[in-house]
Amino acid sequence: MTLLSIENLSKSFGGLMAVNEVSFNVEAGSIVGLIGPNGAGKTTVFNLITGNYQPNTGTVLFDGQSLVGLPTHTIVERGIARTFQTIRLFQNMSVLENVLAGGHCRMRSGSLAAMFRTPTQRREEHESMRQAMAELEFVGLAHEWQNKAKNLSYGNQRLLEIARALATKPKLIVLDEPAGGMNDQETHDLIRLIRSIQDRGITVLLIEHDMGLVMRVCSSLVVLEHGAKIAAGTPAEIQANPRVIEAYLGVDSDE
Amino acid sequence: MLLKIENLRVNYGNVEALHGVNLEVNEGEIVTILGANGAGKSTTLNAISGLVNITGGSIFFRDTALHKLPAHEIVKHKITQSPEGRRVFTTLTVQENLILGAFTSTNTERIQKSLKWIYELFPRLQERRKQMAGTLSGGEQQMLAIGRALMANPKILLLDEPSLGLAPILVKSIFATVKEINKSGVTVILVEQNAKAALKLAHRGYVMEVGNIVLADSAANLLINEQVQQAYLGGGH
Amino acid sequence: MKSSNILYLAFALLMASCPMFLNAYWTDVFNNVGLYTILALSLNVILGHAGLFHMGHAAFYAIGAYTTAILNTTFGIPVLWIMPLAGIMAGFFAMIVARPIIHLRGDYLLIVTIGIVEIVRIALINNVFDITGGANGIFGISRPSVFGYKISKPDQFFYLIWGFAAVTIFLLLRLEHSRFGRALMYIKEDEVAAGGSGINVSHHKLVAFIIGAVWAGMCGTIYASKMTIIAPESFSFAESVVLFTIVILGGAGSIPGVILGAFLLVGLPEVFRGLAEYRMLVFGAAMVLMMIFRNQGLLPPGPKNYDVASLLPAGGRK
Amino acid sequence: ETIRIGLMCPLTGSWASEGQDMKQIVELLAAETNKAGGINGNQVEIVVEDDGGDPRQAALAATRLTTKEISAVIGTYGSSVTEASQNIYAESGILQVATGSTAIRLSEKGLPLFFRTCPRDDEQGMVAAKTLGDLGFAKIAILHDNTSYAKGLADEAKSLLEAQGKTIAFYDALTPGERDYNAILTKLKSAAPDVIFFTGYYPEAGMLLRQKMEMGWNVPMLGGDATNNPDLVKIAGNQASEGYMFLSPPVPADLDTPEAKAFIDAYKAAYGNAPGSVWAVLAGDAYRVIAEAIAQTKDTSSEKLAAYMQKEMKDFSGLTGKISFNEKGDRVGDLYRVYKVDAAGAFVLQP
Amino acid sequence: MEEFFQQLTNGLAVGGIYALIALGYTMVYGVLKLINFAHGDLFTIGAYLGLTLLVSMGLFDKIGPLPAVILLAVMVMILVAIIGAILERVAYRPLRQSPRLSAVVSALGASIFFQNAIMAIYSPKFLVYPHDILPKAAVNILGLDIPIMRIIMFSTSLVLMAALYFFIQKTKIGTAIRAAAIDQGAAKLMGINVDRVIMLVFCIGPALGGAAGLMVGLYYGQINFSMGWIFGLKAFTAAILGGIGNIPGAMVGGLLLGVIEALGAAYISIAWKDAIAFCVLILILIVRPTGLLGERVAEKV
Ligand SMILES: Nc1ncnc2c1ncn2[C@@H]1O[C@H](COP(=O)(O)OP(=O)(O)OP(=O)(O)O)[C@@H](O)[C@H]1O
Ligand SMILES: Nc1ncnc2c1ncn2[C@@H]1O[C@H](COP(=O)(O)OP(=O)(O)OP(=O)(O)O)[C@@H](O)[C@H]1O
Ligand SMILES: [Mg+2]
Ligand SMILES: [Mg+2]
Repeated sequence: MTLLSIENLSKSFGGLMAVNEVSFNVEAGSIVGLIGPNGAGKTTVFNLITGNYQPNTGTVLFDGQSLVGLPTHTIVERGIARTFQTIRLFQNMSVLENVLAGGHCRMRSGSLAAMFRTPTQRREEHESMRQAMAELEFVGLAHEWQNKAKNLSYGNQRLLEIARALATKPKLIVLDEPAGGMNDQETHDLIRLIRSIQDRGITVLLIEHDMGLVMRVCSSLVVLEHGAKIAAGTPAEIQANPRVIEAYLGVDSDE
Repeated sequence: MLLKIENLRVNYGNVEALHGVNLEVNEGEIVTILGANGAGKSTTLNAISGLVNITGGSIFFRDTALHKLPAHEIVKHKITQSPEGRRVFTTLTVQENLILGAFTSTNTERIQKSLKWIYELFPRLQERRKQMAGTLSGGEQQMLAIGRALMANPKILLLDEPSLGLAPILVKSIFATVKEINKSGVTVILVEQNAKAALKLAHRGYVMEVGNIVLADSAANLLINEQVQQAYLGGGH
Repeated sequence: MKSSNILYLAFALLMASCPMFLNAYWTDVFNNVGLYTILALSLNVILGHAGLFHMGHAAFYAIGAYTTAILNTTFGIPVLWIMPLAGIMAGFFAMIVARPIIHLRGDYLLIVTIGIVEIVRIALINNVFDITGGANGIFGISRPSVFGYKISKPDQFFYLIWGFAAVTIFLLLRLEHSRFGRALMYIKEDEVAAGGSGINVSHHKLVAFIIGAVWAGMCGTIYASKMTIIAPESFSFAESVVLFTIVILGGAGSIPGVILGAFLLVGLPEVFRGLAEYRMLVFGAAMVLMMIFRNQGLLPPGPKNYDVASLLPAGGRK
Repeated sequence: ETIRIGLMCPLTGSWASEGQDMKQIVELLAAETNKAGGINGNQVEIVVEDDGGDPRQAALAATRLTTKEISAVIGTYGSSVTEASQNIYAESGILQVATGSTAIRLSEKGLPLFFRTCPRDDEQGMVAAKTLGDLGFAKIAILHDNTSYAKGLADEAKSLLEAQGKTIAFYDALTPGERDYNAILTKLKSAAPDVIFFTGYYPEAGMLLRQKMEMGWNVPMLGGDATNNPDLVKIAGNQASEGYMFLSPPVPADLDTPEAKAFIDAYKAAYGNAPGSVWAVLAGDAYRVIAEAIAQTKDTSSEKLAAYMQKEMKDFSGLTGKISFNEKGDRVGDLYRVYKVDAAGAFVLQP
Repeated sequence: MEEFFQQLTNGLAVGGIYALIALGYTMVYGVLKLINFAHGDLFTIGAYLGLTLLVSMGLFDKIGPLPAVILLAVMVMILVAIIGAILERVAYRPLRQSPRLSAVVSALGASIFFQNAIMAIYSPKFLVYPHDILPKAAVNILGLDIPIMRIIMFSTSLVLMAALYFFIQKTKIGTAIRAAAIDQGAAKLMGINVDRVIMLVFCIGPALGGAAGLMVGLYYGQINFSMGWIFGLKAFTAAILGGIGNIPGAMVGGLLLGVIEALGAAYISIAWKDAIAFCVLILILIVRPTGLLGERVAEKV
């Protein structure tokens, strides 16, 4: 079943076509990688999916419904969560509070319920707390729950972003360079984490320049260059694609 | 000896991040600093650049006590940095960013020459020279940050994770460039997550753990060091 | 009982005993402090929690006060009955004016809110709809009465005002520690990240505005019935600036901070009365100094407590 | 035993200049009383409180004064400011003599302890309408500044003039505190009035006169009593202010009474110049009225003083003419005079 | 129609002054993101210092009006620049790393302090510049009488704006100023002395405010201690209208605000003129959320 379907998506900034007639599908339950040279338009595609930018033309269908024109928070409610290329945590708030932010859209009680602390409201608060701690446990940050986000190491901040995204109970999670700034050991742990996200039935779409990671976790890859799709296929196919090698991978000189 | 750091201590608020770091760099070397997240690598570079206040120890550049100088004076000794998180001037154009890299220089001819060189190094930047830096893609910003640090024709170049966010093909070319400029006489201190590549490039390396230097050796030795292999070279699998 | 609750209780007891050893003047100073505490707390929802640069809070306060004055003087409705209505009117007004401007950033929002308070003041002065009494304002507003007991002396007002303040503090504390309160903090910290985490940013901002306005409007009722006369100049931009200062100086987003801020900002000029024409000079310098020495505000909000002990995994602590 | 008299005035805020003058005059007069042996042998002490020209602060200042065992209070300037304090004094049973609060309603509330030494807006409105009529103007522009006082006067004059069958060619308000009134003058000019009646305060009047001259438009202008301040001429310049007329209670310099003369001399000796604002002088009159009442009744209770002032004080010789009060506490008698500015910038009392 | 053009020139004259004050405002804002509420009071200080110097030195009699005005302007600008620099050092620098609104409160405190200090030093009375020291002549342009002084003031604003724009956009120091505005740490890494740059900005901004104060004193004659509040607020409005931090924007915003006020007064109502101006401002911001010339930088995530 196709979960996310992107068709003829285009976005320009001034005269620059950042994304040019891109189409691809993401099957439910798969892990798909979006790769390409710097400035190819990968992050822009993510921003178009999550409603941070509006496309000039083209459609984004999620679960059969169009996402174009919807505000970001509605898209999150529909079931797409994301992480950011440059980390965007609530830096001065605690790790737990960061994850609670993700749970927000799955809660209902409003300001009046809060003031009068109705039983439903209390139950809901407790439940979201429990879920947040469970997500922290999942990414391995439970012991840091009181710490301020900005005091976490870079790698842990990336994990916290993932926990926050998971707390929105997504069907699809989009990760923008999750391994950026991680060393080999940490990247290795991340691969395991991404696989267990998949095991929870969540579909993953990710951007990554670390080929080791991409080749190991992705079931299929989409390659962009200059805003346009130049290739798609399994990791093995892509790795052997001369065009991709020329534009993106480069020839291995010494390995 | 070009740069000599002795017993360097740095505090963030009440927390000590560096507990007495000793580090030496000889002229013409590429020295790499390895270490896990939060080990204090960036803090060490920032201490050299004068961006963080140091609470103890000394940093000497030849005979100049850098630890007594404010950041903007240190740059005048031709020590530049491509910082973590890129920190490009988001609402200035690409070209303005680059020109600022040569702020301390008054020789316009020289500046133009450097500019040309950077544009040859990163043709993408030339294409985008009038675009605001903040709207560049992540990798493009990284190129800009490196280019900006090179604009001043540094004697010592501090690179904090230069390959972060760059496409594999560019990572290769960046490392090639570093090698090249090092050959032209620039001393380089390189902080990298990609430890293998860094050690292949460097002459010597240091390994940091929670604010201390725990290992110092030639790069070749470090590459085969068991401990380093375990922790940083993905030797576990 | 949590230690913060003990602190609030001690504060409440101390306050309740105040009129016994204060003379009429100081009691009245405390009344003003109380009014400003409530107003500043209502502004704190918008400015302190949601982080919206709002410097026109007096506009909402004015709507409440004028609603009270008009309904009381023309129809003779007892003022305390009007109080909820005054709040609703102010909240309604806030909803109308805030909706189109809620997406403005920082300083642009600041000037627009200044604009709103000025437009309201000018409208009041020009006797809009012929009901505001123009520059003269409205006089002859009756005093409140509680169960047939008329409130007119400073020490009687003291209990009315501080009673309302206590209710306000109680409710706003709960609000702060809820899904809604957290949403505002996320928005303040990073709007893009908040949106990306599924929080409806503009909706929450708008609701923050409305809640703040409702409270300010109810406060307007108390003010109108305490002064018995209201005039446009009491709701000027300068008044908004005082409220703004209380929140920031006290510690944006911190309820105890805002209370302390109100005591200082309203109390200090009274303490400095002996300095006659130099008192505002000293006051200005004091503001700068306090800000320099406590640049996060006097009592900035601390980390919140969450009861997660029971949720921690058994061997979770590494 | 000392007699304590309160003075509530704006020492800070935008009317600080009036308030500081009030304080100077009242303290000067009290010092003279004390030098002459006090009232019935008792020394006088003036307790000053700053009301900042703001109703809320005034309410506090008033509450504070009520705790200071004062026999009576003088003040203050500005009707809405006074109004915020009225109830407080009334509830504490303290005699209040207002000085620069001309709104009609202040004395219509039936407060037995409230008096004022200044005339009311309706009286000035009447005089204004009459003066404008006497001078033969038919097409009149009225400009106020949207303060409670100026608006009140403008409204009053407008309805009286309309009743007289005059044309009101223009009626609007400027924003006080600005510097450039050319836009307003341009608009006024296109209405082509015979005269401008400006009911606001002297700084704006001065600017209007000056900019009117610079525009080369010489329509006559008449002002209300809030323009009676020598600074008007300083602001406008002699040339622009020549011929400007305004209504005002007489200033001491224009009165022949020994009290007025003595006051002028004492003031000059103490502060080096003639007193500026007539409103501050009216505060001096308030002090003198209270002192007289205490001296005559040999009592300091507010009820006794009020009863005396209302019933027995007749044509008491004040610094601004004879003073008596009616049952509402308003000053009686036609107080208003017309002044005209001469070529040298002096205010000349018109016959 | 003639009245319309007359009102237009009235508006431009007032707008020119708003623009001049707004230039200093926007300049300081651009670098520190600080809404400097004390800016209006620096303007007032300029007016008072101008008067003191004028009276005490008797310049106009000694060297004639034009050189006297220029000399006076230079002296006032230097003095106000010094006060501005001290203000920065004392009230703003300690707050550079704290939340933005803390500095705003410090600025409000400084404003109250200045206002009351002026009152204490110079008395609360209105002070008046000597009359007739400047030419009162008017020139006739297209049937409108326009006082020469207005033309001088207007062109001074224009020239200063152009100079400032050139300085900020085209010079090396200007670029350094803009860089320091974005990221002070990164600016240091370029070798920029951030403290000096900010100090410089805090000399230029207040100097412009001081010059505006002197002009208002010379032209309108009457000054008082609280006049900076209204002018400061208008200048802030103007700066926002044009897009805060943007120098031509301050100019455009100032002139536009002046014209809106004049036309609003002329054709709608004088009493409502400020409300009209604010309504127009709000409408413009609803359509263009970053002001007329402010750049709409979509935040890249
Ligand atoms: N808001 C914007 N305004 C102008 N240009 C933009 C904007 N956002 C992105 N761009 C341009 O669009 C192109 C695509 O950017 P994008 O961030 O999508 O690249 P990317 O594929 O994510 O690259 P990287 O791997 O370096 O992160 C880039 O060249 C960038 O300069
Ligand atoms: N501005 C700051 N405030 C407080 N603590 C900080 C700050 N910057 C760094 N730290 C702390 O200092 C320690 C060293 O950080 P540093 O950034 O130097 O590490 P690093 O080795 O560069 O790590 P990374 O690989 O993640 O870049 C860490 O514990 C970090 O949390
Ligand atoms: Mg990207
Ligand atoms: Mg680092």
